[in-house]
Amino acid sequence: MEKEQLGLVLAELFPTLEINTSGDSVRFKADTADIHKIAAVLRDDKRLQFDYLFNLYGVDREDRFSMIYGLESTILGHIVVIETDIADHDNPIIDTVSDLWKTAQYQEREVYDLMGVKFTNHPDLRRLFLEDGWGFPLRKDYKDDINFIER
Amino acid sequence: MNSVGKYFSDIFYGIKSLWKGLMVTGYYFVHPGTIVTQQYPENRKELKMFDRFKGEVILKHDENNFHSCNGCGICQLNCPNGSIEIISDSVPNEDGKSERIIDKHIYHLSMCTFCGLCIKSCPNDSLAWGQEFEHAVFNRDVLTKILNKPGSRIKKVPKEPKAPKPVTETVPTSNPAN
Amino acid sequence: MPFNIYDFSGTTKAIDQFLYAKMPPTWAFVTELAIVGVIILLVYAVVGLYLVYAERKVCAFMQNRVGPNRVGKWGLIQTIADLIKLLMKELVVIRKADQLLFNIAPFILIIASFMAIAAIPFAKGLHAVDFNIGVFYMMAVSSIGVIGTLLAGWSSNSKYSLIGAMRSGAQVVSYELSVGLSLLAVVIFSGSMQLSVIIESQANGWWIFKGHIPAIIAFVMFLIASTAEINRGPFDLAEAESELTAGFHTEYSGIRFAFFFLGEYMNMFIVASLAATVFLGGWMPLHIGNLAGFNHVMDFIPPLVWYFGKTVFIIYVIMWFKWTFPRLRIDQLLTLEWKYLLPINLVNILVIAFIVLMGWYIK
Amino acid sequence: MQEVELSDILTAREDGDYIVNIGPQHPSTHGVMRFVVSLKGEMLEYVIPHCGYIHRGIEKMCERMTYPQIIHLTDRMDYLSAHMNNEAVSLLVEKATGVEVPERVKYIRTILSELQRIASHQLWWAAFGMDMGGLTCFFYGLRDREHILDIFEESFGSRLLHSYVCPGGLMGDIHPNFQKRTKEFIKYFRKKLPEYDQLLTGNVIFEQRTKGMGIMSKADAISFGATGPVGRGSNFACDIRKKFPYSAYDKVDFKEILYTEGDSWARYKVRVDEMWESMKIIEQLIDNIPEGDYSAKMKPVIKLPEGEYSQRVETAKGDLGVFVVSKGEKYPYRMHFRTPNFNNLFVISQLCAGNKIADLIAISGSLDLVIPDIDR
Repeated sequence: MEKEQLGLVLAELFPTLEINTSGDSVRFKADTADIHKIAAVLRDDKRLQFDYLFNLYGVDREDRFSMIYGLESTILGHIVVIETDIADHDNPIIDTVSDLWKTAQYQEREVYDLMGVKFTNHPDLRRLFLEDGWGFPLRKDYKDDINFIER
Repeated sequence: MNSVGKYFSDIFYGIKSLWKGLMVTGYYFVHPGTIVTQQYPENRKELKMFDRFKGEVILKHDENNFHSCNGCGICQLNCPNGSIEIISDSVPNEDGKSERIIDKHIYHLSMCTFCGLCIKSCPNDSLAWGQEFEHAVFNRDVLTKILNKPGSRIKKVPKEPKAPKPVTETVPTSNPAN
Repeated sequence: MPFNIYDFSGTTKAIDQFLYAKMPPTWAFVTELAIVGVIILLVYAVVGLYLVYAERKVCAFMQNRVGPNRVGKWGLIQTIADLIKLLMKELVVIRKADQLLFNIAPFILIIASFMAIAAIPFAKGLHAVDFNIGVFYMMAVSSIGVIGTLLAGWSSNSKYSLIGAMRSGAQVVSYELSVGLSLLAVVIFSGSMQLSVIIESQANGWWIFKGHIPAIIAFVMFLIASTAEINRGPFDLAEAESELTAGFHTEYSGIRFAFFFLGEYMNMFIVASLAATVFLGGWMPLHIGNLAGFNHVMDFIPPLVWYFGKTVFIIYVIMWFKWTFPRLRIDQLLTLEWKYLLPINLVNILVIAFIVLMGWYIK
Repeated sequence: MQEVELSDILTAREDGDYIVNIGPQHPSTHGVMRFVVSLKGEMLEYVIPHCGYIHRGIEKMCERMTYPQIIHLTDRMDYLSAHMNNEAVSLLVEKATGVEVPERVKYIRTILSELQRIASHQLWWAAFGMDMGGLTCFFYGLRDREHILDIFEESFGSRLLHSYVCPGGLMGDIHPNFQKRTKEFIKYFRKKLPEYDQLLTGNVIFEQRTKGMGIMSKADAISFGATGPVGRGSNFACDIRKKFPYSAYDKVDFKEILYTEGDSWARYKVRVDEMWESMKIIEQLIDNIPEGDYSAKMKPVIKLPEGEYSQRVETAKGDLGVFVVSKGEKYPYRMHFRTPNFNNLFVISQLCAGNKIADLIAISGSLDLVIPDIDR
């Protein structure tokens, strides 16, 4: 589906959201609380069929966290990027989407491991790479006096 | 009947496929000319690395022990893992002005990842790749090298010494490997 | 002392008489045992070491490599250097291992192969013992080795070792059947289990040629089954270095490991000599029916050369298998035995019995 | 198969389950990867991958590096697809700064990517054969890969970690011998590739060990995000070269190899067929490399305008995504790599369920895992 057409469909489904079709892919910003609901609609709607979560990552914006989801439909061949802001920087919590896409389970574990974002309803939220008790290295305020060399 | 046929055709097909594999290894067994092993320490004399082989970073010196490094420090800035340290000095030149010259161009081979950014970014084209590849040593300190040879001096370009050019402004005309 | 390269029975008899003339009978007997033991030990060591060398060279050539070539000319004493290295290595003591069994296991393996080598006829009149149930003896003795493997895996208190040992147990027990049945084919043809009689019966042609297609089938079956019985690739599930790191001998080091290693190669040698003896006529030269001239030329080649030539050929074939094929999985291994080798062998035995009954084979 | 917690493993051990750690030091994990495996005899109860043994924090390091410097880190993720990793970052920087690279660069990048793909698949074939127990395969694979590494070494000095593709183009021009040597290699490898088939593909033991083993459905492949040959073995058309062509892929004619079986055999066949396809792509381009500069003019200090950028390329292992959040500085504010192996790895728990321990080795071999790419 073309970008503009996809934008129209999305606008119809989510009238409250602002759909941006100007970049290389369609993007919109969603509320943290709605993310699972929106994701479920995106996956199951016949016109959208976003069955492939190609990417999921978090950004520490110092006052808040952003979670960015990249979705692709392998059937219809279109892409959408969803961004959501988690306002609470001290204790970031968001709903999991791992029940919709299995790959999300591991990508969310990675985000939890490196960034400290907690996912509610995640079946197995453990650290993936680092030991328990390690900090969250991708946070901007992460300090490691021993292994970190500042230049 | 069908399954009996399949039983025997399986055996036949299996033996045939195994025989094909045996022929490949058997062919190489009786053709010692196909051996590709290099006899390394023995062939040291004939062993020549490719011209562009990235063995280590060297500072080019000519036969009169001149190099072209003016100690601008751009290679140090561009190095992603701090394997280059420049210690520069200033001495008065013939006009009486103080001029920066290089005191020590320190290169930590043990930290180098051979990305080539120092060589690419050098404005005076004074760094190059050396072909030396036998870097194994017993003491790590040996891998910290001072690239400017003792007593070497910067080669004076007769006309106006150009200010160091920005990092990757120009595309280097010569290839980075020599 | 009479010495004849074509017949060692005179030589051995002369030594025997000499000893009995000089000593009381008990001492003479003990001396004979000692002499035979030392000779076999020497043969064992030399053959074992050079089989390792041969294996490394063969696989190197198949893999476009040169193989060992640094120690000695063409690396000929490489394996001796390796042996010295292994002798000097520490014997790691595994905590919580069953020390007694852990230490015994390599010896069981090596003794089994040592006993088997005693019955091998190297040349006419050159074998330590000539049982009238030689084939049976060889099979019985060589299957003692699996006890060593099982003990090694069980006693080293390692999970990889235990899996390897259990695999090896299942494998050897199943393939023992096929080895026995394929040997039985020739036993039926020759009508004897005595190895010297089996060899003598091949004076006018080897059983693989005289026994028509069933003998060839039995020979191929024997090759496959015995490769499996000695745990060599592609049936090296007990070691399976890509799955179980080293299988049953993961925890062994130094000379104990060397024992396993040597034992494996000697088993290969024993199996190859058994195949050569039973199917390819042992030390018997290649004879074709009544072609007197041709047979005479063949007779000129000493029996030791014939014997070692045939054995080396079969060893090469076994190595060729190992370095070509991927490893089987345990269920494939058992399928191969119980669904293919065993039924074919049984039918083969029936066919051979029928042929022998009707006298259709070349006598 | 449900995911099992670490605490469950500990209690399970008391229940008498036979827990075996395969790795982190194991010949068949191809790196420091650890599978916690529970066995019932030879049968696998469950497999839990544990990663992180070579986590180096590349994403964090990128936040302190300029874009040209980041290139050399990407080499060290999937070291068998070093060119494609470099290319991903370079393409992203070029896209963000609006630089148009010369045609010559596009052609060379495509040829290099395909050579690298062949080299990666050769090493995979070699290692897969070795996992299966056929040690000779290992040497044949490496022998043929050596020719590609020689081509690389002659042109840009290094054999494994090239850092050759850089934002704006290439670090230097290709060697004059490059075309000749590449053509020689193609001629050579067209003769050698059938040997691979004779040694493994047709082999009855190999066929039985791979056919029907570790079947992954297309829906699972998509849901797990398993891309590259792993996904294509399950009929998941995930080739970025076809979907979003970059460099010179829009100018060449090639097939996307798809198999429907989804088992180890299909994944194996996809890779072998991809080697043939890659050779075809190289043959189409090698004689037509246009003359021109090997690099576009880049600013001395590359700064990406504020915004978020993404670029996906097809490496030898699958869909590599590079995602950058830039605040207009010379360093990225946040850099994320969506690596193919990370997503391909976690399929293994599901694929191995109910198979034997030897199948774990075969299946993880057929996934072609490169561990540094998982851990980053």
